[in-house]
Amino acid sequence: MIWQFDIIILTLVIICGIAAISVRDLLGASILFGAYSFMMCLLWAVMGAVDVAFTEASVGAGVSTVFFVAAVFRTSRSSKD
Amino acid sequence: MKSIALTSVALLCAVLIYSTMGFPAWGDSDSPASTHVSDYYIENAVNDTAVPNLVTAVLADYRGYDTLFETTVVLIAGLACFFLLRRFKPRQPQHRLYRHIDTGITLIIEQGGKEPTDSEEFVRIDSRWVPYDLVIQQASCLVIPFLQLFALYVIAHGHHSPGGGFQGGVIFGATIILMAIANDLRSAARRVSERLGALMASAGVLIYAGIGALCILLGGSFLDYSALSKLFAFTPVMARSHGILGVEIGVAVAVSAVMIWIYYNLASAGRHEEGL
Amino acid sequence: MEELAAVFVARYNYWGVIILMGIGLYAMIAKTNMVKKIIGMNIFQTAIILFYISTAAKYGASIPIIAHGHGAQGHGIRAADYMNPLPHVLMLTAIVVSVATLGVALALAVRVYWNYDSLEEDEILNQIKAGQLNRK
Amino acid sequence: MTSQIPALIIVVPLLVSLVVSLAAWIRQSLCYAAALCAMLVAWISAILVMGRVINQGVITYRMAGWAPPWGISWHIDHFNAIILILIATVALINLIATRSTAAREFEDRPGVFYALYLLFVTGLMGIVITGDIFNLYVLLEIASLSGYALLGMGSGRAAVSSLSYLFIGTIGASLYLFGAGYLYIATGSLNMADIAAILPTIEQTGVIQVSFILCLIGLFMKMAFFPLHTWLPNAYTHAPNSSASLIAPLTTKVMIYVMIRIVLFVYQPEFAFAEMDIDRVIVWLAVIAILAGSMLAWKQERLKRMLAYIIVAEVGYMVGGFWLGNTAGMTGAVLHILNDAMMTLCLFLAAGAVISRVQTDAFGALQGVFTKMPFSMIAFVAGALSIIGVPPTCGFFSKWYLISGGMEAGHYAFVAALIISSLVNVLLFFRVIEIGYFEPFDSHHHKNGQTVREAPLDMLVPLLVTAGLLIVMGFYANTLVTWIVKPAISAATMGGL
Amino acid sequence: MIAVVSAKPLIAVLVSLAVIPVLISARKPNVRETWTFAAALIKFGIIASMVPAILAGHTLEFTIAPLFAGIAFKLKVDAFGLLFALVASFLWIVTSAYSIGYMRGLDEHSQTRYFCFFAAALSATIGVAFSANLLTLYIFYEMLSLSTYPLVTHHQDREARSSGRKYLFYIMGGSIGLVLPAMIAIYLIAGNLDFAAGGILAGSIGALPAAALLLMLVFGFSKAGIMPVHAWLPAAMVAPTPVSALLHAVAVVKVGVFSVFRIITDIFGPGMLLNFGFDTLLCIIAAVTILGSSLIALSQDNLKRRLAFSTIGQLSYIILGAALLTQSGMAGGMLHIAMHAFGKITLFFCAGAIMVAAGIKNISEMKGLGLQMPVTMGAFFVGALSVIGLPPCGGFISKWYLAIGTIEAEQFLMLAVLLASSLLNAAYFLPIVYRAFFCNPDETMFEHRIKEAPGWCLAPPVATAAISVILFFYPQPFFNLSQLAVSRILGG
Repeated sequence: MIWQFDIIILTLVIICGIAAISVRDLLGASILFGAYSFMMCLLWAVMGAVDVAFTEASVGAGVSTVFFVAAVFRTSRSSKD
Repeated sequence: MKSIALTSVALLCAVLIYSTMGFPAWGDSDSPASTHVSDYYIENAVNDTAVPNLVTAVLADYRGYDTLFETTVVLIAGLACFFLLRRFKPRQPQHRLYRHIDTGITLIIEQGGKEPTDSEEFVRIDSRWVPYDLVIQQASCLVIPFLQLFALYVIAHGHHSPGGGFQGGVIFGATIILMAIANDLRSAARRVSERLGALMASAGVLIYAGIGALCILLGGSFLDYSALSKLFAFTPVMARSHGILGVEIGVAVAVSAVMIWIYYNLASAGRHEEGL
Repeated sequence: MEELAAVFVARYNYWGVIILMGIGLYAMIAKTNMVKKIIGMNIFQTAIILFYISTAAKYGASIPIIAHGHGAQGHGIRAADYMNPLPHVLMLTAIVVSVATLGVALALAVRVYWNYDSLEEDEILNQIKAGQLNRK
Repeated sequence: MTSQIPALIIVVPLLVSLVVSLAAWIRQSLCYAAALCAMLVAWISAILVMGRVINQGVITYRMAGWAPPWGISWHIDHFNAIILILIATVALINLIATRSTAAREFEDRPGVFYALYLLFVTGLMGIVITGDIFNLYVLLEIASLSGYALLGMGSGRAAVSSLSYLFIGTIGASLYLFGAGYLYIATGSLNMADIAAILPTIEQTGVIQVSFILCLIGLFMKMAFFPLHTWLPNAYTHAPNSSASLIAPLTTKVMIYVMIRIVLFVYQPEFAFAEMDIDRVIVWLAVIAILAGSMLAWKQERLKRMLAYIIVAEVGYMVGGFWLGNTAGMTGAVLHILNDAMMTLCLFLAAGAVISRVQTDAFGALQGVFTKMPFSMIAFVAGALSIIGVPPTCGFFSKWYLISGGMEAGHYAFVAALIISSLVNVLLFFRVIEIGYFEPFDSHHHKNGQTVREAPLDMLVPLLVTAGLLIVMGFYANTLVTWIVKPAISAATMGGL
Repeated sequence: MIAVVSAKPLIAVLVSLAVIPVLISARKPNVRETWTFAAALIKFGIIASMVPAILAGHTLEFTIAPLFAGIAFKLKVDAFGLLFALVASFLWIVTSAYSIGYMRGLDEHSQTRYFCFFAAALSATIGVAFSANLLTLYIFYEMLSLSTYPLVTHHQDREARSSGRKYLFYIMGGSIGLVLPAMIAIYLIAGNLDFAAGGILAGSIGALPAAALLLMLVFGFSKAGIMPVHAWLPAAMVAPTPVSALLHAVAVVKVGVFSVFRIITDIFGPGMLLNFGFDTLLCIIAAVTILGSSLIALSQDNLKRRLAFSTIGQLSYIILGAALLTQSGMAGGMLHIAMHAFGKITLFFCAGAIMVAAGIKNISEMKGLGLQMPVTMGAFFVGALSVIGLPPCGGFISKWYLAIGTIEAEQFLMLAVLLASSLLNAAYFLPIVYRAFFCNPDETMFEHRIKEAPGWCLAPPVATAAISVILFFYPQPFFNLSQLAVSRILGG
């Protein structure tokens, strides 16, 4: 609960989020989304929500990213936007 | 489309900014959210359920009904992926690729051809195959047992530390997925077949809902674990604690199986032959 | 001015929530690629989760696991010492729901790709229109 | 043990759905029988619960034995009880009627289909029965996710339509969740009754207003209220028949139920109508919804698609009727939830029967269906008359209340919209009926013209039962209103308004 | 006046519905027709059995189900309703006989469907006659509209389709678009919709809204054929002739008129109409229709179309009678329901008989037909006399009372309209008779001699023509009923 930390991580979260939706390579976007989730997980850990952070680390940053990668593998990697 | 998007985003943001002004300041421990209901949990959860991790206590007991459906949602995702993607008919024309391990020569076996299935020297490969990375393969082999052990710890220790059925289940599922990524889909499917995954997924939720229904049979309300004390020699409080553990195990079984199941279907686009 | 700054700083998490929601919503509406839309959807959902988690925070409170010092009898537990566990519980559920939604969405996207060989919404719509014209 | 009967409504379909999804891997043939038994049990217990509510008043069922607001509790009054019966009835009838369709559409995965079917029904029942705003969200997602899967399984455009439904539905559900979070911030509670008790005591700030608006917009998205309806026609048109006839009658109706429940029992009328002062705006939107839905339906050339647009118009009926804010309008809205679900079921089943024989639902292919499938078409006409609002079918009675609500409120545009939409419905349906009735059956149009004959009995009997119910519900409309709808509304409004 | 609870009206309504399953399951035409006859006879018997009670001043009531607060699905038999029911159910017997001959003679398809919907239409007609309130009436009215749709479009060809559209457009458009909102508004104002002597709206509504409601109802019940919502009636003549005869000369159109009559007397009430001066308004509406339709009828060459326009005019006589709001005017209007029914059905039967025997539809082709088909054309002549209103036919009596009514109401303009219209009636009917009996046929027309129509087609018009004459000498049954009804309305 140190607000400087919070704000730094929050900024990183937002940057990752924007990056994830603006990268044209979908595999890159998936990985950036993983990074976004991981930043989010850090933020929540800092805010004292350890269980939620744990879940986000395993579900959001872990399995979700794998799902994205698998889906991108099965479809196409490039995106027009 | 962009203009619509920007307008709706601007509208949403404007409304939210307007309302945020009325929020209690961040971290205010006297705000309604932090006083009305939650105090009860903090002060009584240990007495009621003997579970120090408040999140677990509330998750699996006070709001166990929510969590039952949360697990069901996961099961639905698994069912839906299977329902939407699974294709039982093999691709036409069908051919399989085998690689001679020593020389690296690839054999293409057309449909009906004799396959070197029992040969030690050939290994089946995917059509989009890249040479295995030794480091990844060996490292994952090394890590997976520990990860699985950790997953079991997380499940079992959810009463006292962060974690529980979901986290442990996901980690356990992730180990199998890791196996599939590091080797190939078939080697993972040899460990956990699709049928086993599907059965486990349903069985996990069934454990949860079954414990709840058992409580009804024992004279309590649905999911009222204290009723289990009639069956076992527990005090009602300990019955709740053990009930929570049972439920967490059900969740873990279901979640891990569903994660694997979804991965199989997504990565192989429903054919379960070749995958990421 | 200082008051405004105070208001801003006191609720910085909520501003983060609003920005993330904006990003998510924008991606869902403006992006044509299905996977991008799905990413946007997830960002939208995590923003709401962040919102709930923010409501759980209390200054000077600890994580919601009763320390061993407070005995099993539970007397002496002060509510203000621990974070509010309820939003955490709710958001555990929400995270799981969002990953389930993600799974279904990706499955649908893969199915869409089978049919149209594309994940771009505008291309798919063009194909649908063309298909209808051909049939007539 | 009788106090546990309410639990059966949810627990039995849930447990059986899990058993079904297990059985799908062991013996596929068990799945249908198990699903049928589960729906029967759920249906019977819903009726028993209704009886108890009428005799003893509101039932509160404490989940896990925890008292609200700490635990989750069910709150069953007249309003939920009748919607529960509705859901169980529609699901049961549809289950029986679409057995052969489902077997054909999902030849290698019927087990999973029935598991999702039961989970969808469980989700809807859970939405209706719950007394907790967060639990409602979870069950909303249960119903939605299984709905996306069921709808997305159709051929061609189904996946795209279902995916766009998923996007809009998720935004809607998330907005609802967000609104619930605002409520939680303001009150610190998640239990509906508790929130309702707290809200009047606290100062009304922007937080509550915004939470109200967020919840409402979220639900509008889910119920396909114009102009947020865009997902609905595609999703229902391309869906498999066996799931379309389950989802189309129920989803929007249950969402309207949720709106009414939230507005009347959480925010309460004083706030929602007097303080927010958005009722006029919403009624005007409903007017536009009705007119636009009817006009768009006119442009369609496929039966299911036309029906889908009619649903959009019907949603306008119910939302508009409710937001008129007087007893007659609300009675009409609630009654129309029941009636519209049955009529939509009837029409979709009839369309399904036709499609099962003719292979398509394009208007041009319906020539001569009256001679080939007279009983199916009789049921179709019954459904059509009910949508038009011809007495003594049930559609007339809800329309009556809606119109008189509009007149009482002095909202003549709404009245005019209802009348115009009824007239447009006459045109819509008689256009179809004309093709089926006047144009001779032409076997050249059908590749397998010889096989076009009356639908099989297991499809026909439920269809005719549904058609009969439309008329029975018409005759018992007054009973429904006095015994169920009136108590349901007056519980919230304290007889005021 | 005593209200007696009796299930008779319900049975009377249901008899013809109950016979439908039998009709559907019966494979042989003979069985089917026997059952139709049986139903028609039973129905008439039940209705006739109610006459003594009604003449004794009682009413019979039966509540089926409550529909809304204060409104039940309820049947009530009073003198006026009984009068109408008697006419309709009696003519159903005759028409059944005629249908058999006609449908067999032309070898029509889908006869089962035809007889089923015919029976349903009759049920609805009797239901309208026995309705105790506006909502019940509306329900039966809609049922009638829908059950006649397959009859109108029986031929299932292009012409039938477009006529069917027109039919639905006017009938459903009127009932849903105008009657339904007006009815709900009345319910909200008055709190109920019961038919009560003297009306239920009096004193609770201003002149302008009352006028709006009145016009909505008068034009909304478009089966009454008031101009300009009459256009469905000529179009509906594509139906088989028995349908035109019973439904579009008697049942359907009279249901419309009956409804309007009920509205005027029992919803608005004479007192209120007089207060606001709406009687004149209604008279003018009726007069315009009477004269307009008669003028149009003159120019029609198709016999059935001419009859249709004649019907439109005659219907407005009845409305005129109601609008006069005097003892004799109303009695004349009610009597005209019966008198015109017998006269007009005779004409339609004859038109159908000509159609069956000679295949002739147009008047211009009928030169010399009287010599070939003397019985048919004789009956036609009697029917025409009755409709024109000349003695010794029943039509004279009703017109006589109408004329007296105009004098009582001091609406001398209307008297003139009546007289002018009678002249016009004569002008469009008598030339047909003249042409048939006194013109020499064109050479090519009757190369082979035309026989009279078969007995099933011939006996009904003769019978109804005879009854038309009898009614001139012995109008008591209808006369007494109408007097009773009028005295209730005016005394109430």
